[in-house]
Amino acid sequence: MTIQSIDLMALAPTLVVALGALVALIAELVTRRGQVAVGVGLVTVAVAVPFAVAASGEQTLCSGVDSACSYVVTPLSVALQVIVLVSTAVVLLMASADIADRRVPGGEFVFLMLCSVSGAVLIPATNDLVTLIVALEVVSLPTFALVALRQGESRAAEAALKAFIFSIASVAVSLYGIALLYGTTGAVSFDQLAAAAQASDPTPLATAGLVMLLAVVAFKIAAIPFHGWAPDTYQGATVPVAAYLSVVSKAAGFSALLLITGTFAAWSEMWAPVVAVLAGVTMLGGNLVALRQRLAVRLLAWSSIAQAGYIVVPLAAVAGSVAWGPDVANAVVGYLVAYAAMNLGAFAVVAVVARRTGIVEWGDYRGLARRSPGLAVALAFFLASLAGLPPGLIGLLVKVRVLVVPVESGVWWLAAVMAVATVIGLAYYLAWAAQLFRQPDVDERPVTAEQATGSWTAVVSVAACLALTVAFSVAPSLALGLVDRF
Amino acid sequence: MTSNWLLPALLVVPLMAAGILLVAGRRAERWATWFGVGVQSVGLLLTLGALAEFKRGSAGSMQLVVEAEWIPELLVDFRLGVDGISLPLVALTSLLGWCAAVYTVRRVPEPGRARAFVGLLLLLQVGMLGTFMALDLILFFLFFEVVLAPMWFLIAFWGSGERRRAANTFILYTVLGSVVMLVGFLLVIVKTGSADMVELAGGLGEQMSGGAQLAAALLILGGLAVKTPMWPFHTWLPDAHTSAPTVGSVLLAGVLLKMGTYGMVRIVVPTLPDAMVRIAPYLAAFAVIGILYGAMASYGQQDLKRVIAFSSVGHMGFVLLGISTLSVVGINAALFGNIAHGVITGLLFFVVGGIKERTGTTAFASLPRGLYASAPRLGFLLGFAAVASLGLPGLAGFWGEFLALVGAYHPAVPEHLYYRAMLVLAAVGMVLAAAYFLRVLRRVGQGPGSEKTMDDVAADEWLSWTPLIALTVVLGLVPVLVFEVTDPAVRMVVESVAGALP
Amino acid sequence: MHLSLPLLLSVSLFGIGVYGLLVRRNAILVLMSVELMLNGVNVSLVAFDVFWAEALRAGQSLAIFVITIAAAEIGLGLAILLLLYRMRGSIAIDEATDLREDAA
Amino acid sequence: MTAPLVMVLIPAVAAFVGLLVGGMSRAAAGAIAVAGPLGALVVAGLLATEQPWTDPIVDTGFHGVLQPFPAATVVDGLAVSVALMVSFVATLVQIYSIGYMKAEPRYSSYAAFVSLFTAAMLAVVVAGDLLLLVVGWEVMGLCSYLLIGQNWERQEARRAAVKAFLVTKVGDIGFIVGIVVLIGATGTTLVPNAVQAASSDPTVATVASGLILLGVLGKSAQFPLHAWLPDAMAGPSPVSALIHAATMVAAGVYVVARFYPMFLAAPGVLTAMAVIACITMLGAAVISLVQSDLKRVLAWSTVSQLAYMVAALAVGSRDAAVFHLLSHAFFKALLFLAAGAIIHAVGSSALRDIGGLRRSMPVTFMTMTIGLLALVGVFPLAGFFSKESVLVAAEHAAAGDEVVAPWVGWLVLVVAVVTIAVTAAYAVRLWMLTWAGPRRGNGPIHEAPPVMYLPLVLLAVPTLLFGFTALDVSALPTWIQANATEPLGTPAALTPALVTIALSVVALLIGVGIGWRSRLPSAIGDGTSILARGLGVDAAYDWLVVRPFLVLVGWTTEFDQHVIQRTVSGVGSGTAATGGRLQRTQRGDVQRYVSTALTALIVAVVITLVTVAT
Repeated sequence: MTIQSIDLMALAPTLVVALGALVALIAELVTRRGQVAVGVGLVTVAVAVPFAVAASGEQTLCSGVDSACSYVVTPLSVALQVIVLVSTAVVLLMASADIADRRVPGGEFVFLMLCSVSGAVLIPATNDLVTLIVALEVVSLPTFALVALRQGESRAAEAALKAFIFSIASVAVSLYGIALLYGTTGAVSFDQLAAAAQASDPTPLATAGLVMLLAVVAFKIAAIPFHGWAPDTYQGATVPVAAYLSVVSKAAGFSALLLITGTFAAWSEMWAPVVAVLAGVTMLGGNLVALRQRLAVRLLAWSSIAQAGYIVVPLAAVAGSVAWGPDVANAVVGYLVAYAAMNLGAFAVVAVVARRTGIVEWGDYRGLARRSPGLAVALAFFLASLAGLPPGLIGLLVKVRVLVVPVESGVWWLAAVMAVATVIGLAYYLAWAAQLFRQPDVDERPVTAEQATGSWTAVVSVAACLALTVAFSVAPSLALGLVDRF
Repeated sequence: MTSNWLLPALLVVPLMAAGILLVAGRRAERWATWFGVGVQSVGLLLTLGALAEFKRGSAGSMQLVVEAEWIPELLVDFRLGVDGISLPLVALTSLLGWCAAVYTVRRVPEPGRARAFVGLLLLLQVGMLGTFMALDLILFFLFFEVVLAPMWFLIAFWGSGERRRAANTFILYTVLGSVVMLVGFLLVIVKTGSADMVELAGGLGEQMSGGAQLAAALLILGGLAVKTPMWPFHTWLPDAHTSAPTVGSVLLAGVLLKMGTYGMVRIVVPTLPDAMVRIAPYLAAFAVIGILYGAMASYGQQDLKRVIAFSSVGHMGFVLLGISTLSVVGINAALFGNIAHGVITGLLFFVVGGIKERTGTTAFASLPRGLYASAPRLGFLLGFAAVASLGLPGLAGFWGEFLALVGAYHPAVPEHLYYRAMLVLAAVGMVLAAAYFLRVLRRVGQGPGSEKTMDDVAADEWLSWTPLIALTVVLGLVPVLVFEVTDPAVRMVVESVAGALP
Repeated sequence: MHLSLPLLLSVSLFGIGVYGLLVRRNAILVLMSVELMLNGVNVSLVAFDVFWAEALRAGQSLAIFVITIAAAEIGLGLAILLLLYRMRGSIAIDEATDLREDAA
Repeated sequence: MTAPLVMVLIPAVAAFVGLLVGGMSRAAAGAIAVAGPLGALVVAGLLATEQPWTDPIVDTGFHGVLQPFPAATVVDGLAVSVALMVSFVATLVQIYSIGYMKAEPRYSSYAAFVSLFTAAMLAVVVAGDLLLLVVGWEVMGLCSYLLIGQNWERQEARRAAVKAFLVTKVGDIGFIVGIVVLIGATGTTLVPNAVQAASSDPTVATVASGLILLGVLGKSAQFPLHAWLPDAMAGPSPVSALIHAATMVAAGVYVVARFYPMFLAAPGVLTAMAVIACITMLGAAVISLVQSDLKRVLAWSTVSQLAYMVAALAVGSRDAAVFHLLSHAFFKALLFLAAGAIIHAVGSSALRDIGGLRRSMPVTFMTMTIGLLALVGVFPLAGFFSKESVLVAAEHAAAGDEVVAPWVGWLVLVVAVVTIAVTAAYAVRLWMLTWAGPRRGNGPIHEAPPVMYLPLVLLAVPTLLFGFTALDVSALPTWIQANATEPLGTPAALTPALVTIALSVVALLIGVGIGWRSRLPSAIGDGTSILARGLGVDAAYDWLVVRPFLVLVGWTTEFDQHVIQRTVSGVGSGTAATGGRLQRTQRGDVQRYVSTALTALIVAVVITLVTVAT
């Protein structure tokens, strides 16, 4: 019985984050000030990133039998880990304001978030189904607690409940899928599964198993029809938690999707159409319903559902001459990076405005440019990027990058659906951006006094996102070529 | 190419200026418009420099080329260059930009906010100039889209009437068109492996299979047709023109419409010759329908700006007819038609803007009659611009249309008789054009003259309009100024199509 | 014993679980039905593990992981239900519809 | 810058300067106005002196369509003679206008447009390049539109201006398409080369000349595009004299003369021209007989006289047509200016208010009588000789030695003779109603000021003497033929033949008889009868062209407003509606969400299984 040698350096990012979680919890208990927990959180992330980059190319948790390791670090995984970590830093900055004025218990909040992040950092590098499912659970469960953490808000509990029930249902279904896959192939490790996929055509059971496995991924990235929970949960939770859900937990979902589709690349004619329909419906449905939204957070929820649809398009277009490969994966990661920056920025501004003025409906953002020009210009820039309209250059470029794949593989209907979806999307992004610059109507909404403490960190988060998005717009290969950097 | 800093400077100067205005405080409201004039004047000087630098002899090849790698993943290089086809359009854009800036000095439309208004105009300028200078497909698409947001804000915030609906129809319709065009571009890039327009025009495009060429051409033409606008994709134009502020409709009609036809001549014709030869007759049919439809629809309009909007549909119909002949005379006529329409319709919209400013309306129902009496010089300009627009020989409008007819007599494509029928229909369009313009002159200019109530054309209006008036006459009398630049480049384009002709 | 018998059991358990999940009004019973679904999965996993009997015995190890996951889920689920009960006074799922689309 | 171009540019510059500086002082405006055409006349005179124009074509050596400004010019007998006439008449009209337009506030723009018109007409006359021809042709149409609409306060002036421009523009479609066909077929834009190349290929010749004929019918107010000329009388009289009598309407005839070898190569077109000319000739003369307005009588008479020129061209004699063109220009300008003087004095142009002015306006009386005599064709006036030359040409054609079939010659001859009678009738009626009989209307009538009657006298001189130049072959005929770019056989003397003289004298006497009987005031009529309103041609237009056009316009705006607009906004609201329906699936119950999700999953599994199986 050989003792399994574990290369701690490879696992460093996850361990550092987990450790950070504990330290944050204890720090808050000792110093009684939530701000310290946020500080610890930021430091943890700062330490974790170099470790993640350093770990590139390593692999560990290998079984003695067939040396199939269940933790393999590839450039793709490093890129995804970096995205998750940087996004968490921004969310922590956003949340520090809520923590400062006791609306959310600081220590528990940071602890739960870092636990979830440790799972999210784990997923990209997993190499077998068991670790994948466990990591997914590690990401999901703390987030439901985060959603419910909102003091004195009955709807938070309802939001957490909805997300929770949807999650356990989809996990159960996916587990059944895994059982079927294991049943038909006798393997759980991705390498063996890939070999089995290359060896033979998918048996009916395997097909059913794989499609059911996609359920948990569809839940995580909130793709229609597994999107029901998303708008309600985002509305119920605090804005930073909604931001976390829309970026980090979705990034985890996309990592899982990339791994699964990568493993079963040989069976792409089987799963590609399913993913394509999923992407098409999500893009169209997300944008169509977003047209009707009045609440800012709900609109951003539906917008992030639609954006998830765009991100899946390259995977959906795997057909004919285009096989699953680095080209497709880079397109997904490219869009994901840009999406993270734009989306977090939009959520950050909404968070700041919600806290300062209590405005929840995007219609009431009328004349924001008059009162706080900086925020208005930033939000306009993020909305333009999400819409894919210059000056939001990166939003447009990543859409072009994503659109290349279906055009190359000849999946015309998908390209057409994306074109139509983009136009519909433009309608509501533009409507909101216009509100910012219109003349404020007569009964100017009283701007409550600025919460002194903690408000500067929220503004810093907006500035960070703005800097990132502008940097991407000027030098798009930062985002589009992220994977090749590691 | 010594001075290849010219073209990037043409883009960077307005961009920086827009940035400065964005950052400048509320005090900037006072000097914003003068700042705008300054920047546009610098732009004009740079353009004159480019015109001087441009070697007429080798007008066929790209000059003042600037190249820098930007996004390797998308094969996008920041490549700018100018040749016989794009130089006149760059010059037209700079000129109209300058005239617009001068006009805005003391006439910032409701609700003021000069800083934002001038900033948006400068952003618009960057987008327009960039589109004409880009030599990379995706770069062309990016600049094509850069124009949309500023124009949307100009219409939605400074426009009149139900401006929000008009602005939304404008931007959604155009974005759908440009995304369809993007899919076409991507198909070309995917199939040929290169996004460089010069390479593609050189012969790379011909290697694409017939079917792929046809698909790409239809997609790209679809997108460009929305921008031209070609019938039946024109519904956004009248609303956009009626609601846009004066300067907005001048630039919209003067330059934005040309991006569509420019795209056809620069990208579709040389890169996808086989497809173009098969599509040309249908393009000619749509063009002629556009001419007749535009003329008849504008006769029925009850608003001055809508009449001019539909007249633009008619004029662009002639330009499309010129392009569809794929012959040297035809395409030269199309390019000349672009410039002439830009100058004349720009002037027309300025004059109508002047009328709207003085009478507060452009609807025939409420417009006072007898403009010739109440504001003689303004009336004369309205008459002059209307006559130029209906294609009076001796003024710029005539050459574009007449030579398009001459081109249609001998098209490069085999369907000669079909084109001669188109020729006759287009000629009928000319008399319809005369009909609706004379109706306008009769309704607005003539009539029981009220005594001199309105103040006549002011000094700054003269300053802003004189270049256009002069250009209309000069281009009318000496059309070769444009032809000597465009002809060599057009011959190159026609050569690349010659291979595909039976 | 032929492989199909345990699979039949697992499918039926899973089916009942899904039925309970969708129909029951009381949240706790919903959680119980999810448990049922997970146990259905366990049965099939163990059955397949016996069938394949491969070196790593991945099926059984995954079954154990599933059990731990179920425990974690239930712990968190009950905590959320507790909060819900304190806020709302009832844990009926179909009453928890404050957050919804205000379709005009 | 060749001499012909200078001749064209002087009036153009005068127009531009007049427009700019005219507002300041009327005297300056008047001076510049006269200086324009006078300068052109001087240059034309200089051109005339170097008579045997050695190399007629001065081209810029750059053919093909994309050339610098088409400045090629043609200088030969035909061009110089017509140019002399045009600038002479224009100068006189400008001088006359100074007096006539004394009360006109917008005199400077009027004078400028008249000079611009002169430049355009001269451009057509000396055009050696098809493009220059088209430029001149259209600018002339524009000036006529502007000048008819000079006092646009009046409703009928506005309507007449638009009608004139549009009807001529309809003709211009044919003209422009014809020019396009010519350029396309022959590949060159130089007039002589193009005409030479076209005349060698019969199909191109027929198509091109047929189309150009359309433009000519519009410009020279021949049936069926003649309806605009009578209404154009709403413009000031000097304008009617210059544009709608002497020059512009003659431009059509001039262009056919310039393109004559091509027309000769298309006998079919010539026959059509002959038929159209005959219809117009007789129809217009008869209508003129019943007009109740002084200027409308002269207008219809012009239509009829123009038909003579077209008929002459149709029967193969270019010289006769040009000869009649020149003489007609003189006496018809004279008649219109005289009519202008009368209207200026009496204040209205209706025949009811005019009568018995013999004693109060002696000079106008004398000159108008000379004009009317020339119109009728009484020996020794210019009209007699030019009309006779047309009859002689018709008689040659009838004898069968022309390109056209003999019956065409006979038709033209007979109709021409009958029209002489009718012309005599309306001329006498006009003379009697204006000068003889009791003084109708009231108020003191005194002679027009010298600046107005001097041009009348100056015009009366050529009306008297011009005829004699045609007698010997060395004068006018050689002049017209003088190294014309396309020689047409030996220049035959335009001397009248005995038999035609006899015929015309008889017709004349009959006409006078009819005219005498209808001189009574009661025979004036109120101009509302079908005949008076131009045989219902206007009504026909309204039904055949205007009404269908307006219906089409209605459909287009309807179609554009509803169908296309509705589809676009429909798509917009449609998407919003689907958004709404999708929204309704989100009623908040999480179990409903999960059930939709799971059903979707089952459907996906089933479909994938089916697709993988196949």
